[in-house]
Amino acid sequence: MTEWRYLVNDNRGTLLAIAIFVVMFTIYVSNHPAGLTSNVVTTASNKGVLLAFVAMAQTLVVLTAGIDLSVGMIFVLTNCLASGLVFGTALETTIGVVAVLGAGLGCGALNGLIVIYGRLQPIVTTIATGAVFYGIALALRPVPGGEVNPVLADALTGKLFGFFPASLATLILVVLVVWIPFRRSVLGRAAYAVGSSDQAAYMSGVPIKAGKFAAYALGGLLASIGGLFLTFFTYSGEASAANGNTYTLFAIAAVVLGGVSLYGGVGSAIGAIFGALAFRTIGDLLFVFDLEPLWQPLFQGVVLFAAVCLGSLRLIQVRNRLEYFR
Amino acid sequence: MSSDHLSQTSRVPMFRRIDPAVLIAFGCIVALLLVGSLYSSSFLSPEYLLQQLKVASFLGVIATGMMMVILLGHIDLSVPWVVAVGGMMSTAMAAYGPLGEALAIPFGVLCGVILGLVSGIGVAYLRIPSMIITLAVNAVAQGLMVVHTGGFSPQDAASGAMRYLATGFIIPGVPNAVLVWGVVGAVAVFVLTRTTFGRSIYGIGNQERAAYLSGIDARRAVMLVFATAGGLSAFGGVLLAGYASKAAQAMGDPYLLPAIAAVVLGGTSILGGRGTYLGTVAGVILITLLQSILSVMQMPEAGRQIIYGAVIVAMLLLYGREKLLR
Amino acid sequence: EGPEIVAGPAADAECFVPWSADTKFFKYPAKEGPYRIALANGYIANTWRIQMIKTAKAYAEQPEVAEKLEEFKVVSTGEDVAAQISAINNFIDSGYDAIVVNAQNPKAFAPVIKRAKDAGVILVAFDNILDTEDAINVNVDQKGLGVLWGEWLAKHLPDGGKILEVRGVQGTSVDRDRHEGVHETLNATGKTWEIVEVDGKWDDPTAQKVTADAIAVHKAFDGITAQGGDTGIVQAMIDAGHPMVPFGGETENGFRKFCAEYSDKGLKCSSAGTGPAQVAVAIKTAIAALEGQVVPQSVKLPTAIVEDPNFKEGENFYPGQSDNFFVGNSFPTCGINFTAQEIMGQSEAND
Amino acid sequence: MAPSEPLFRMEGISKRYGGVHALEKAELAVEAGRIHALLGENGAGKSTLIKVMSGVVAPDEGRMTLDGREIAFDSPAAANRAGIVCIFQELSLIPDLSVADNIAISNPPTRFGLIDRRRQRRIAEDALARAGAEDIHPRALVKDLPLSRRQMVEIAKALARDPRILILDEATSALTQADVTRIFDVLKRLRADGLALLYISHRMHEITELADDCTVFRNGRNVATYLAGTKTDNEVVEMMIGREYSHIFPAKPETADMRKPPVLEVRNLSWNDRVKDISFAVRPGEVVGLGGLDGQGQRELLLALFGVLRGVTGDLIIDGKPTTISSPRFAKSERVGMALIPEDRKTEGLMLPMSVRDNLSFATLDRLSRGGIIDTAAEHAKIEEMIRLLAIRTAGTGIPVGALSGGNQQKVVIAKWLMRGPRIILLNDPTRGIDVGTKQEIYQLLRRLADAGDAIIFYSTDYDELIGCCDRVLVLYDGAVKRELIGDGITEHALVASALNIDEGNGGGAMAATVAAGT
Ligand SMILES: Nc1ncnc2c1ncn2[C@@H]1O[C@H](COP(=O)(O)OP(=O)(O)OP(=O)(O)O)[C@@H](O)[C@H]1O
Ligand SMILES: Nc1ncnc2c1ncn2[C@@H]1O[C@H](COP(=O)(O)OP(=O)(O)OP(=O)(O)O)[C@@H](O)[C@H]1O
Ligand SMILES: [Mg+2]
Ligand SMILES: [Mg+2]
Repeated sequence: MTEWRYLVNDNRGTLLAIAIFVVMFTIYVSNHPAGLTSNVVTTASNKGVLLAFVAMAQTLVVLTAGIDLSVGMIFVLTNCLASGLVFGTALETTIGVVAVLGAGLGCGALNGLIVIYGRLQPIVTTIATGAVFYGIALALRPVPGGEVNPVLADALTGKLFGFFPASLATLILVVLVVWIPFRRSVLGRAAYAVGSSDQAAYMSGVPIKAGKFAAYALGGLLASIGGLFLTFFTYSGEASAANGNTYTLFAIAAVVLGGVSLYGGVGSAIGAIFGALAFRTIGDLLFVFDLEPLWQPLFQGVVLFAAVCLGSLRLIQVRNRLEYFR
Repeated sequence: MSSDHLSQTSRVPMFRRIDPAVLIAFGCIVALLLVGSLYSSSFLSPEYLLQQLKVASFLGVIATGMMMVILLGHIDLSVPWVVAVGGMMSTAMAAYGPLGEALAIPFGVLCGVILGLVSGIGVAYLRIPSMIITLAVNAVAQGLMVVHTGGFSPQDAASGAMRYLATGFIIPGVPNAVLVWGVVGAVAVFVLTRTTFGRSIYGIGNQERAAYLSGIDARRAVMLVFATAGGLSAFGGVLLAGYASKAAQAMGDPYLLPAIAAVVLGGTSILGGRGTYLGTVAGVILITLLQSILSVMQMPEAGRQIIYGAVIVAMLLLYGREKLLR
Repeated sequence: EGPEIVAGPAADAECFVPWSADTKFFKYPAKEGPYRIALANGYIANTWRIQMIKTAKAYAEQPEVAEKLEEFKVVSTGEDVAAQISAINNFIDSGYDAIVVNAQNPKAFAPVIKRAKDAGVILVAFDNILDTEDAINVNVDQKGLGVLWGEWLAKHLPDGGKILEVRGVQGTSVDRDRHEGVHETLNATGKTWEIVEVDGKWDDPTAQKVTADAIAVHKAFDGITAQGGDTGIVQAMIDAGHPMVPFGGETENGFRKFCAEYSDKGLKCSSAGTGPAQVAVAIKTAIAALEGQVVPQSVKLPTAIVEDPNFKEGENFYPGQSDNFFVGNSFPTCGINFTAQEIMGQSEAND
Repeated sequence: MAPSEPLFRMEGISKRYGGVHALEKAELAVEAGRIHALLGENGAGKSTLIKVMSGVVAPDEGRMTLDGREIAFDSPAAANRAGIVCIFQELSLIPDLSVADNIAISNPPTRFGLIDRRRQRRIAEDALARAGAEDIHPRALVKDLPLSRRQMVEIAKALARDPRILILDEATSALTQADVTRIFDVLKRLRADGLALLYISHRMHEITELADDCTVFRNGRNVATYLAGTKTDNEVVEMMIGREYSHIFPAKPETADMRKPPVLEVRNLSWNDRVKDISFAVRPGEVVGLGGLDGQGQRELLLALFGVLRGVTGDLIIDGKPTTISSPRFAKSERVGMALIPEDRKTEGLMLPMSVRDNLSFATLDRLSRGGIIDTAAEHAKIEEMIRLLAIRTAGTGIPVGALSGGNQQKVVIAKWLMRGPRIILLNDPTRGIDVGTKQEIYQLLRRLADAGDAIIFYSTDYDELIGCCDRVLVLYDGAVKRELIGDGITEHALVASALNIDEGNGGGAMAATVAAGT
């Protein structure tokens, strides 16, 4: 019984994110002209999964009490790279995929190295490296274009067994292969520990550097999975700074909606995934409600604002004002 | 021993030692100009330098607000659209006859203050992380401006006063914009160093809990800082509108990341509690020069981004890195 | 599935001008009206897009158009291509008859185009068009604009000279096409041109800033060409006391105001572009296609050009109005005759 | 033959911070199977020495040997591997992780490369049991535990590493007597098992009870090493402070003046099940102690008085007038005149990176400014005055307060509030981790303030302090006042008995007045 209470307590943020998502998605689907069809779910899933990958990437870094303002640019860079590498024969395609993932890992690792050994603040470091990544993307792809292995792309953006979104399946697979092992590993724990209190972590002999490095590098990897997926989704690459910044900011929103603390040490990528899906559903609501076109951005802003304020409800319970100030 | 310490304390330095970060930033400015002058001697011409100073003053005003927020240990991501709101609302007001002309500037700033206040209430009273509430406010502000442009009087010409403030000359040779920045900066320095409000900002940035227990109304102070930052962003927008003679939606976009980078390059700790305004001045000039020199040197956009990012990282590494635990 | 490829000419040959001699013509199976048409817009927060959306709504509300439409829905998805693709997918799944799109990225829509084709939904792209033969493109000759500006400069500077080229957002095809048009034209003259490129991002403040920088460093230019942000550029010239020189630029109202005002000081302008009203042409094309009329796969839009000394107050620019809107807002050959003022100027409504 | 080599030896260890010699050619030898106490006033170098020993700080010079072999550590982890485990003065627990995660943090059990949570749970339960803290749930998050429980977790965590040398740097400073007793049993058992223990504490009676060997530090050097029990307390203290040492507690006035009306009166104060129906009154000149086991509602009571808690019920009467205090800001105002010396100076009392000056004047800025503009001359004068009054040792007012020793930091917290001249002073365990000399100064200061007419409420986890300083003591148990002890009735026995909620049957607290609990 108490065990159960601890379980809920440990995952409160995630559970709240799931609840928000379920409510929003229910509103969306029940108002959708086509209803809950496998097409509608696949469309929603394809779009949501893209952000979910980037949000997962952001989560890893945020857990260490850092922030990665370059995730969006890694996403864009790997998109450009994939549009030039991931096609041809099965072997060529495979090599391309590996190269793209490696590039993402490398970008994340670079961030990690600068933050850890350069001892710079993550926020400025990643603003700067973000500019570098974008520059490289632009050099690779001065105008939109490129191609991608259509068989692979269709398979991953289509449906499994005729009804289950393949993108969702990929997301679940990535969670199982990347997130869960990380969460359970010594490095993952180190990442949480540093985020919660780096001083205490150091004193406790936690492998701080390795933990942080793993978080940044895997963050880069996850962002590149996102970039790869964008390529599958769009059959092309585009060095769009606006797109990169959009994803960076959306990922932060998703992470917060997902119950991950920006102060580090608290939260889970699962929460962030549902945060991302919920955030995407805000945009989808435009589709089912007949809003004046020029009022749509305001509507989205207000819904985001409301969702963000939702977390403050817990303040009502606060009895000790010191809890306001962490 | 005790007489010893007394003699020391009675010599309280009126001027604190200049932060090494500030010296390095100014050093970098000189270095940049020298590099630029290798390309063209015009980089050392008074016209060019004044032009840079004038352009820097817009970023300077915006970065002043950003610095105060960062001193609290928070961040303001609502800069892009609050700047736009400042520009667009002041020009809109300017359309309403002579009274409108007179009220244009205060009204634009007031709109920024209101948006800042909303962020501030979210951060201070609802305890929403600043990163996410300001993102939401930015989205709402964008929505409002889209509605405004589409549905209401799209008058967007700056009033004469705005033009004069941004481009005129009271002192021959010194653009008014620079004077305006000078005044804003002087007030900021005074507030930060000589007033209880300024002391509270540093105190809260270092340890909000302790500040609260010291009987400071910490939450009100935080709210006011965000309101001030909103007002300054909007004022930056007013100046920009004066500079360009008109307001446009995207006018604030290029100011968010540079404002953060400038503040941090100036030695202000992104974690709050530490930093001097002189540093911010140096950071603003540095960023402005860097962007301008890269642009004028005809570097392709891709190379420009890469160099921009690399220079920021290199400079931060120069500053000496954060203290190690050991 | 899909349209029948037929021989031209198009039903409304004056309006539906084929892009080139080898442009295909489509004849879709005629559908029973009224139709459900959707507009999938991407980015919204700039004047051009806002004007475009208002024009689209205004066009759809015109009686002769409205009677053919059961529903006209607009969704703006922001800068994210994936969201726009999803929106189109949603429109397809919800059974819309035609979808008009201003694409965030010309290459990204291949899978959606295929889905639309399979579902018998007509896709019409405008402004930022789609790189495909399977959808209808309402096309602006971006490179042609560059050529036009290049020729204008070459005409006014017969001996070549130093040109400031203020580009748009790098990484987009519009920027590249216009840029290439200018360069190819100038190079073809055989004269000596020194071209200084800066990035104005189609945005007045940015363009103004980079122009001011360029003037401070390079002192003087003999001619200027810009893809946007032109009002800011002239402003920067005024602020820096730069002499007025020939200028090839876009159609912003503010720019044209300056062109008229400073013509005698040497600001000889060519102001050309295609206004946001092209959305109306796209909708018109979609309706025609749904009705089973013959339409070209690629429609060539006329360019609205005004050149010095033809700037006329109240006709092709409006001194009392905002600087920001794009003046060319009518396509008489298509029967689309909104003035920008009608769409954006609310002065009558507000007073 | 030379006597057998000790288990661990440090020779000629020096460490400088800027101009400060934290350690200067310090020596230490530690034997297996013995408890070795380190004594010394604040800033003597004890913490620095054990930081060197446990790999947190790299020494400038000197050598260390373990089992006769020379060693050097480049991180705490390396020291851990060599069997040296330290419980630091600042807790090294990770707040957002569970107790079990924390206990297994440095060496979690793994299976297939992933952490085996079931085994980790068993290890944690085991360690908690060995530390005598079975009441702590292994899944609880550390941040949800009160300080005393966290310290128990810290000890369990150290035990889980099977150390050869266990170092406790003021590890008991936050613990109550009951916990300390349990810990002592554990430590004695470990000694019997052949571990070497190094024990730092400012509480003399703990050292008397526990230590086999003692080394006294002063100014970064070890000035004496002796067998426990061979010196009197007075001799030891004199070695520590390098001067004569007399009475530690100031004399109490015979009786507090009961005729004066109370400054502060509390009636039926309750909050959230943590504070239950508490009533009492404090007169000017009185020092009222709060006693009891740690975490019985004493902190909450102080916070409730200071306006920090929401939803407090009951009446608060200041100067005979009912008053509602809803914020520290109001609490410190002229109308109330209250000050709170908070529990944790690092997060609640000070802004460590800010200067001594800024910290000292922070709570008084409203008085030192006009129209929001600070009168710097007045500020300086006031700061100088406070530094002199409390004899704060600092190299200048411009240096960060974090650079002061803990004792001096604590003085800054107190000075910061005294600067306002409060009438009601609440103190939350103000002498934790403070050396004897400083403590004595604080006691005297409190008495002087009381004599000058201030009302003082003083919570302490140290019974000696309550006995030595207070005119009355309210002993709290489970959020309610269990007993009120007055004057000579404040004895260790009475304090312990009522704290443990043992019925007072067999004498000891003859003068104790029993207050019905929870009425
Ligand atoms: N990181 C540091 N930077 C500067 N000075 C330091 C540092 N660490 C220790 N010192 C100085 O070294 C001296 C010894 O400090 P240390 O913490 O070892 O004392 P201590 O004996 O543990 O005192 P306490 O009883 O207060 O814990 C002090 O004077 C302190 O100012
Ligand atoms: N930045 C610094 N500059 C100078 N001295 C420092 C600095 N940081 C810490 N110290 C010194 O380091 C020593 C260890 O710090 P710590 O926080 O353990 O204080 P402490 O004196 O041991 O506390 P306590 O009095 O509670 O025992 C302190 O004596 C302090 O003087
Ligand atoms: Mg110590
Ligand atoms: Mg100490």
